[in-house]
Amino acid sequence: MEHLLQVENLVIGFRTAKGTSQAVRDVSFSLEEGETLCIVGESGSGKSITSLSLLGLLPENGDIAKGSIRFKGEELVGKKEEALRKLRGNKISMIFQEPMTALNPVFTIGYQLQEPLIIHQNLSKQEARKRSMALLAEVGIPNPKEKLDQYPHELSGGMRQRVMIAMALACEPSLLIADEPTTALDVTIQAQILDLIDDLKEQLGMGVVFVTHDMGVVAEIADKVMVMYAGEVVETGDVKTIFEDPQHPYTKGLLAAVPNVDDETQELSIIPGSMPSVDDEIEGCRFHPRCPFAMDICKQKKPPVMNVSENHSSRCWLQEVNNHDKSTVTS
Amino acid sequence: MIGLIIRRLGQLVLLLFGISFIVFMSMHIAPGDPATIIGGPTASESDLEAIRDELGLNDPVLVQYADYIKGVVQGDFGFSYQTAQPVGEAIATRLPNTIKLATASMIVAVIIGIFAGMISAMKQNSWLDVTSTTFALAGVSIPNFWLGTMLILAFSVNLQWLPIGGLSEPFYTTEGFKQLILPAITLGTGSAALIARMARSSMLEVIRADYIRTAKAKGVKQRSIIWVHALRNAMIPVITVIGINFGGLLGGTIITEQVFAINGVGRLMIDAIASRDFPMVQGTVLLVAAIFVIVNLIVDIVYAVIDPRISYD
Amino acid sequence: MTNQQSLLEVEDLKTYYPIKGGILNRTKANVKAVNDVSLEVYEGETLGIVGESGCGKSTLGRTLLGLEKKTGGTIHFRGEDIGDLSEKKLKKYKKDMQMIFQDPFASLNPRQKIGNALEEIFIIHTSLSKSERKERVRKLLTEVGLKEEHYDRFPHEFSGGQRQRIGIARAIALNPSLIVCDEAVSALDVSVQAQIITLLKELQAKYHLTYLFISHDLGVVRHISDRVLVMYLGKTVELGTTEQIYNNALHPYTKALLSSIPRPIPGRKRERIKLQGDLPSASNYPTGCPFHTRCPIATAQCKEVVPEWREMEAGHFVACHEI
Amino acid sequence: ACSSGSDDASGGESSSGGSGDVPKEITYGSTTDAKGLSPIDTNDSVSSNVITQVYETLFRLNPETMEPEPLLAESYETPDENTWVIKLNEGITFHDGTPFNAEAVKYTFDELKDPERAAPRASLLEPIASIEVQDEYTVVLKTEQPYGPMLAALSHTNASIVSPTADQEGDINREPVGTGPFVFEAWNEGDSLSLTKNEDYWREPAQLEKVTFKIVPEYSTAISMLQTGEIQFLDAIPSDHISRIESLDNVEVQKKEGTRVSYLGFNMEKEPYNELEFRQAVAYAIDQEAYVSQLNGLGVHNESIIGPRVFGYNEEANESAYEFDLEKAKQIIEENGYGNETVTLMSPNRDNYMKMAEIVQSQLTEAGLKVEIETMEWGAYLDATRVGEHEISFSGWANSTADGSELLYPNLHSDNIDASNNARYNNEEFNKLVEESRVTVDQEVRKEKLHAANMLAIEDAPWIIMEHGMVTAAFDKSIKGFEIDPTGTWSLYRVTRE
Amino acid sequence: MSAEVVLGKKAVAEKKDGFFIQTFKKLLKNKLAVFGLVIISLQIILAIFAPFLVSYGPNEQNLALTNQGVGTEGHILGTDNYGRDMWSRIVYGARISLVVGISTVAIGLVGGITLGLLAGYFKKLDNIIMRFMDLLFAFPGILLAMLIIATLGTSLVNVVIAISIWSIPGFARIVRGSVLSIKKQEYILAMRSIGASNTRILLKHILPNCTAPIIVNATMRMGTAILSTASLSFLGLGAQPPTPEWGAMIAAGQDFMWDAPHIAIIPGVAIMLTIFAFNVVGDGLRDALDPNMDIQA
Ligand SMILES: Nc1ncnc2c1ncn2[C@@H]1O[C@H](COP(=O)(O)OP(=O)(O)OP(=O)(O)O)[C@@H](O)[C@H]1O
Ligand SMILES: Nc1ncnc2c1ncn2[C@@H]1O[C@H](COP(=O)(O)OP(=O)(O)OP(=O)(O)O)[C@@H](O)[C@H]1O
Ligand SMILES: [Mg+2]
Ligand SMILES: [Mg+2]
Repeated sequence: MEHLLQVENLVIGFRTAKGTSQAVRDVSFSLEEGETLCIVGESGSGKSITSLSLLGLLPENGDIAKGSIRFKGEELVGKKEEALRKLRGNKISMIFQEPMTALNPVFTIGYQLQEPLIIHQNLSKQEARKRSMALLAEVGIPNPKEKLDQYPHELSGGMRQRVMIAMALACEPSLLIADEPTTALDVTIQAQILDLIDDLKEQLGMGVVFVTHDMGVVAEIADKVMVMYAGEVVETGDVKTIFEDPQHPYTKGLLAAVPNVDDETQELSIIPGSMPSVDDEIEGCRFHPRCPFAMDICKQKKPPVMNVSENHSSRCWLQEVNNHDKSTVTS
Repeated sequence: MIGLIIRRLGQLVLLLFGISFIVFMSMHIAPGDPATIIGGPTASESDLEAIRDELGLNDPVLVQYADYIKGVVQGDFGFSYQTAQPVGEAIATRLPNTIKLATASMIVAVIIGIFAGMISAMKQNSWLDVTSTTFALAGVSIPNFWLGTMLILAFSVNLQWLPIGGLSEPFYTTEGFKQLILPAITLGTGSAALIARMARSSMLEVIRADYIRTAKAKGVKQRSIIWVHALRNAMIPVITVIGINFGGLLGGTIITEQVFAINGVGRLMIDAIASRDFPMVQGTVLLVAAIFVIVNLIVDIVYAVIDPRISYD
Repeated sequence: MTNQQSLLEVEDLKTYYPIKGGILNRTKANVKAVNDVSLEVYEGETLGIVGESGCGKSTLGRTLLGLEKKTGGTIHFRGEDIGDLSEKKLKKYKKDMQMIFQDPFASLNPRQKIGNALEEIFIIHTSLSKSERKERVRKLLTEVGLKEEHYDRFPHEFSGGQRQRIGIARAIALNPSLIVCDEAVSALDVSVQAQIITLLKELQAKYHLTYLFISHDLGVVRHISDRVLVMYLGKTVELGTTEQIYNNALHPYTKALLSSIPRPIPGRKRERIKLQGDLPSASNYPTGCPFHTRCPIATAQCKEVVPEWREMEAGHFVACHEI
Repeated sequence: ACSSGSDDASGGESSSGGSGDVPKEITYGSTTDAKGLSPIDTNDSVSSNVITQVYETLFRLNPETMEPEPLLAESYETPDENTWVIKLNEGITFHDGTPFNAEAVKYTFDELKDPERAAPRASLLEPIASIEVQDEYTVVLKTEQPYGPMLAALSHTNASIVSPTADQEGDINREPVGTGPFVFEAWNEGDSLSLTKNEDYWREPAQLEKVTFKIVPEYSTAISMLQTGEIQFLDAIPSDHISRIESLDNVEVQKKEGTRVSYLGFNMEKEPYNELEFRQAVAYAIDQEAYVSQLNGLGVHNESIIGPRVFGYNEEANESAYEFDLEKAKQIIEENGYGNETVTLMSPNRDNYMKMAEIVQSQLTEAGLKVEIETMEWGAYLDATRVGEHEISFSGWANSTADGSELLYPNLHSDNIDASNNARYNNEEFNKLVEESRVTVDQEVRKEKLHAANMLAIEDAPWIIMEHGMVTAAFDKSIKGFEIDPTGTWSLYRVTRE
Repeated sequence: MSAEVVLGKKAVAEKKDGFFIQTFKKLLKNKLAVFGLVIISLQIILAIFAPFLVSYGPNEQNLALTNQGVGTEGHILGTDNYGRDMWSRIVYGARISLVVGISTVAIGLVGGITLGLLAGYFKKLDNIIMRFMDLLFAFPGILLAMLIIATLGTSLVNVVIAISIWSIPGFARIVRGSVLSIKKQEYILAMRSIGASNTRILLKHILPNCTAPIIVNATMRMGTAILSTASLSFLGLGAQPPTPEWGAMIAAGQDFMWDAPHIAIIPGVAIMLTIFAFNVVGDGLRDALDPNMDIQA
């Protein structure tokens, strides 16, 4: 079966003043049409870099060192810039975190909205303008006609993010990548935006890769979840499994550390320490210095990705123990 | 915008007032009596006294200043001590040359500067960047008068391609255009270099901005990313540099006019300072300051045109 | 929460920022960042302040500490009017009121070693000798879970959580009674955020501290606060115990806010109260109830009349016509 | 309204031209602009250069002999020592049609002397008590005392005769009206000035149709323009540029001994400069020859104050000057302890003065003095030396009348302390000799008196002569018939282009 | 007990360097900047050891051996129009040019920093100070220098004063700009919240954090200052002869462009190299101080 998106063993390296560092280590995942994959993890875990690599938009000093990214079966790694450019904003679109800075301050909303239409669909200026007006209306912006001639700074954060979304959806892409699109917004506005993305996904049947560190958001929109820690995927599974039956100690810790609005008596649990930086080389499992269950093997050998069940995997030695237990029980 | 213009023009008046006062006082404190210069070595003390009387130099300085300001308010900038020509008229005949020179060099500076800076930024750390940086730095390091003389020797004397002196012909004629080339390059080089450096660093900053990534994500072509999305943003700090630099450029006209025998305000000004021609010094300094302020006002307006976030109301 | 002793009493507090413009650069209008706020803070409690970006939470905090000039109203600290004290007299109270900032990196001078930064507090407020000061700093560092050898390090050598610990050390250095935590954990990753919240709670218990806990994260606020104040566009809209606010919110804005929080429970169908539109900007302040432009139950009256600040039940205040 | 550079450029390339189709025009490059164009109201050499082409004087100095000979005057006689009866040429008109006559002469001279007008060269005619019109073409000048340099004074450019009508009705400082071979056309201040041929000249009209004065502040730029043919003529060549000019194929250089003298002057009112021994030490320490050798042939080594081309010169003066003798200088300096104090050499920052200052500083240092240089802008320098702020200064005197009295009286006579006697030299005996040279009409007697005064001053050494100048001009080879005279003035009347 | 875990040994060892050493290390990665540093160091060596490096005094004339070209025996760089040894003059000139550069920048800095700090920090002073700076700014530099020198007289000291005054507004603007942005930083608010006085905040917290733009600008200004002395000398307002100041040397050599071009070209090259050096070092510093540039190309 051909996946909408299939990423295999992706390794991304950065050239820095201190040498090369690996920001993303051996990441694999896949996504189907109409499905939402949430990538979660703390700051610096490699979420953005992973998502940027899908479009070939890594910073100048970053490179895909290994691995493959296939979009509808077509290999994107190593593809010519010009070929990638034709995909961008057309078949694959992206929304960024900061609606303040992601729009060019010196061009009107209209100009920026029309750009992908003119580039990819060869629309004339008038057609593009008409279409962008419709797009603005679609994302729930009142007075779209007037807004077209305004500049980004004249719009509120929520409006700007809607413009970004309209822009990303202009050419009705099959894959939408959203990198923390609501982090900078207030909760009431965030709720509106999340609803909007969800509605549009349904309408267009897109696959969505959604990057966030907010477990609440994940629970709300995800079909599948991928948890990242220090450049690695530590656990993947569908949303229910991850929330109800997390396997990796990190995932568990993360969930327990989120203060719950509805639970007055909750005791926050603590993951001691903080995340290592990308270029810290750690023997064995990258999480072991902070892991309450760390065993000897964790300090020496890097755990492989282990399947917990179909569509649920965890990169943890505990899994071996569990599996072993399970197998002994069943057999 | 109109508010800005009115406010700035109001400030200009105050500024000119301040400048005129400083200049007036410093010229009077400065050693060198205009009368001795007019009278020359042979004049007797009574000759000098007659000259001073005629020029009103025997009044108390503040009275002289008040008289001067009274005149200025009525549009009378006084008469040259040296040639008795009305200052306004003397400046008016020279101003076009200076404006021609300053404008042409600014154009040279802006075109070369932005182009070199952009190329440097786009090919950061390549040989193109190093070469262009080196040239830019050489540009700021060469004394104007030296460059001017060298250009004359090379292009006028040896190659005989371009004429040397003056800006007598209108700039739109071939001859007038040719006359402008060398002085404009001489004067523009320093500013070109500064603009190039500013353009480079501002461009480097801009191409790392989020909105450039957004443009890429939309599939915009590399060329339009640079010349459309990045350039306009990168121009914003460059424009300030242009404005500030204009002062230096005006100062540079003094030397360039000297080297290229251009009859401009700069030369009028040094001659006036040298001969303690007070009214002429006042007039030229005020004019230059006014031009500087007005150019900066224009810069601010252009600023607002380029950057919609800026509004002056 | 009986026999509560009032630490801070605020009445009709106003803080406006001028918007300048026009030909003469005169003040054209005011941003009413804090507009007629009255409240009481009790000793030893944690008062959470929530509300959306720009609603004036930080301004309120800063005004209480005297870091921002108030435009009107009164502030009493332990019964004494401190609102109009001169810079000099205020110094005495400044010792008693401290602040922890949102961005742990931005709130540290990048060119100053941590030890020196902490020592500076004692230089300003005490006449301790150098070695005594050093001793105090060492103790502080251990107190907030850092090590003595961190003394000679620069801020960039610390992780975000560690930096926030330094910020806390600075705040507790002079044994204050009140600490304003302005988004003190918002910039931290959840795992670290939990560490800091736990630390704050420990310190509160140990030193009987009073916190004004400013945050837009309602989960965190619920977790740490005794009482919660909800603000909207510079106005207080609702105040009550955590219990009252989270389980029995009265104001439509509070309700909407609470319903908008994504819950980490997959598959739960949300009954979200949808608000229309965005926050109006503070400079074109709406007449009447500031919330009426987005309020699902607004009436004609709301457009005209500013609702009163009423106590609905013991300790539960709200400003709304429709309740 | 001025000549375009390109026309001249094509015309100026004499190397390429064999056609003989050279325009009858000439462009002169001047480093500064004229201050004005009226002989009564100006006093600078650039103005003089224009005035000489447009106006004429009653007498003029013969460029060869430097003897005055009649120009607008036809003849003169001196019935007594205090009366000069001057007969004028008839039938001459000013460019504006006003007839040239005794009235015009009287008008001009009265204006020049009028304190109201404050003419800068009023001193030229100061000894004249009255100017009378005897008849249409005869003027009588009366003096109270005999005035020896009268004819030299009347030959001075600033004694040129102006059209009374033009002066009364217009501004001859901007639009000059004289009787000369060229008529003023236009003045584009700071840029250029043009004259055209006077078709109705009283003698044979000039050959040139048009003369342009172009202002080129940088001399090296001017040379480049001479080389490319944008200008055809330059004068007062700085010594540092002469070799470049001489290397140009299309240019001819004219050099002549001139009347200009450059000197080192002491402030005779300050210690230790008022001590003869100090001055002698300096005189011995300076090697003028070494200095002059740096001028590339553009200076004459002669240590007489009155130069060889000036009336009153006698070879003996040069020979009697203190000769370069480093040992003697060192000895005097050592004996008197002059080396302990710092001596400041004040120099204007132009012409050759800086060069003098630098070389003299080095030579005096060699002799054991501590020496500093203070260069000044011209205006500040004039002020400082006039009031005697200086210790030692470098200066020069152009002597446009080529008469020794016109050198010694203003510069070294005690009457002129606080004015032009910057050395503040005050010597009774010297004063007397100079006065006698002025009030004697007999030229031979005058010569003797001047020589005696000269010898006295050389001995006393208020001045130490650095050089006597050369007058120079460089012009395109197509220019013929050009003659510069020792005072540095030149007339384009007889110049042609071929 | 908790956070230390992750900061492995390696990380600690690496981050030991202080801010300046780190910056310097980054600077050393920039080839052009290293070239500039080498030139500046050489210049400093020349300046310090001048007497040991020459066989003639800088003002020692030899009128019999003038205008000798480069490579003449005994005079590597030839002689000038007074027969003075060019090498000696260049070496001694390094002293003067360095002192001129450093002292003008120093004076300009002191003035500019003071005014900039005050203007940026105290709203009330801002307008007054900055309008005054505008006034200075509106004078073209050369003109301002000419006026000052006309008033004070021609001397190297006055040239230094003139150029210093002229560089004050530039520094003031830069400092004010940084102060305005630093003032908004939270750590300043934090200082205020612990009751620190304005003086303490200005001098201990704001000033040290404006150093980056100040250093960058100062290095570049150094070049401009040396160049300005050259221009002033050209207009006859520079150093007094026979001072071997480079600017004065080119200006004087200008007259010999035809006969002995080396007299003007050698000091010209010296000036160019110096300005070039200061500028590339300034550029390099700017990059080294810019956190965005932490990556290698
Ligand atoms: N241009 C770059 N050069 C070097 N390292 C980089 C660069 N960009 C990112 N990194 C490093 O890669 C790692 C992953 O970064 P990434 O932006 O993907 O994190 P993230 O999970 O998106 O975090 P956040 O939640 O803060 O957005 C980080 O440790 C970061 O330091
Ligand atoms: N220094 C200032 N000058 C002018 N306006 C200001 C200033 N500081 C804050 N404001 C305005 O006052 C209002 C309240 O700001 P404040 O920072 O108190 O909000 P907040 O609730 O803390 O928001 P956030 O959650 O974004 O921190 C906002 O509209 C803001 O734009
Ligand atoms: Mg990210
Ligand atoms: Mg806030």
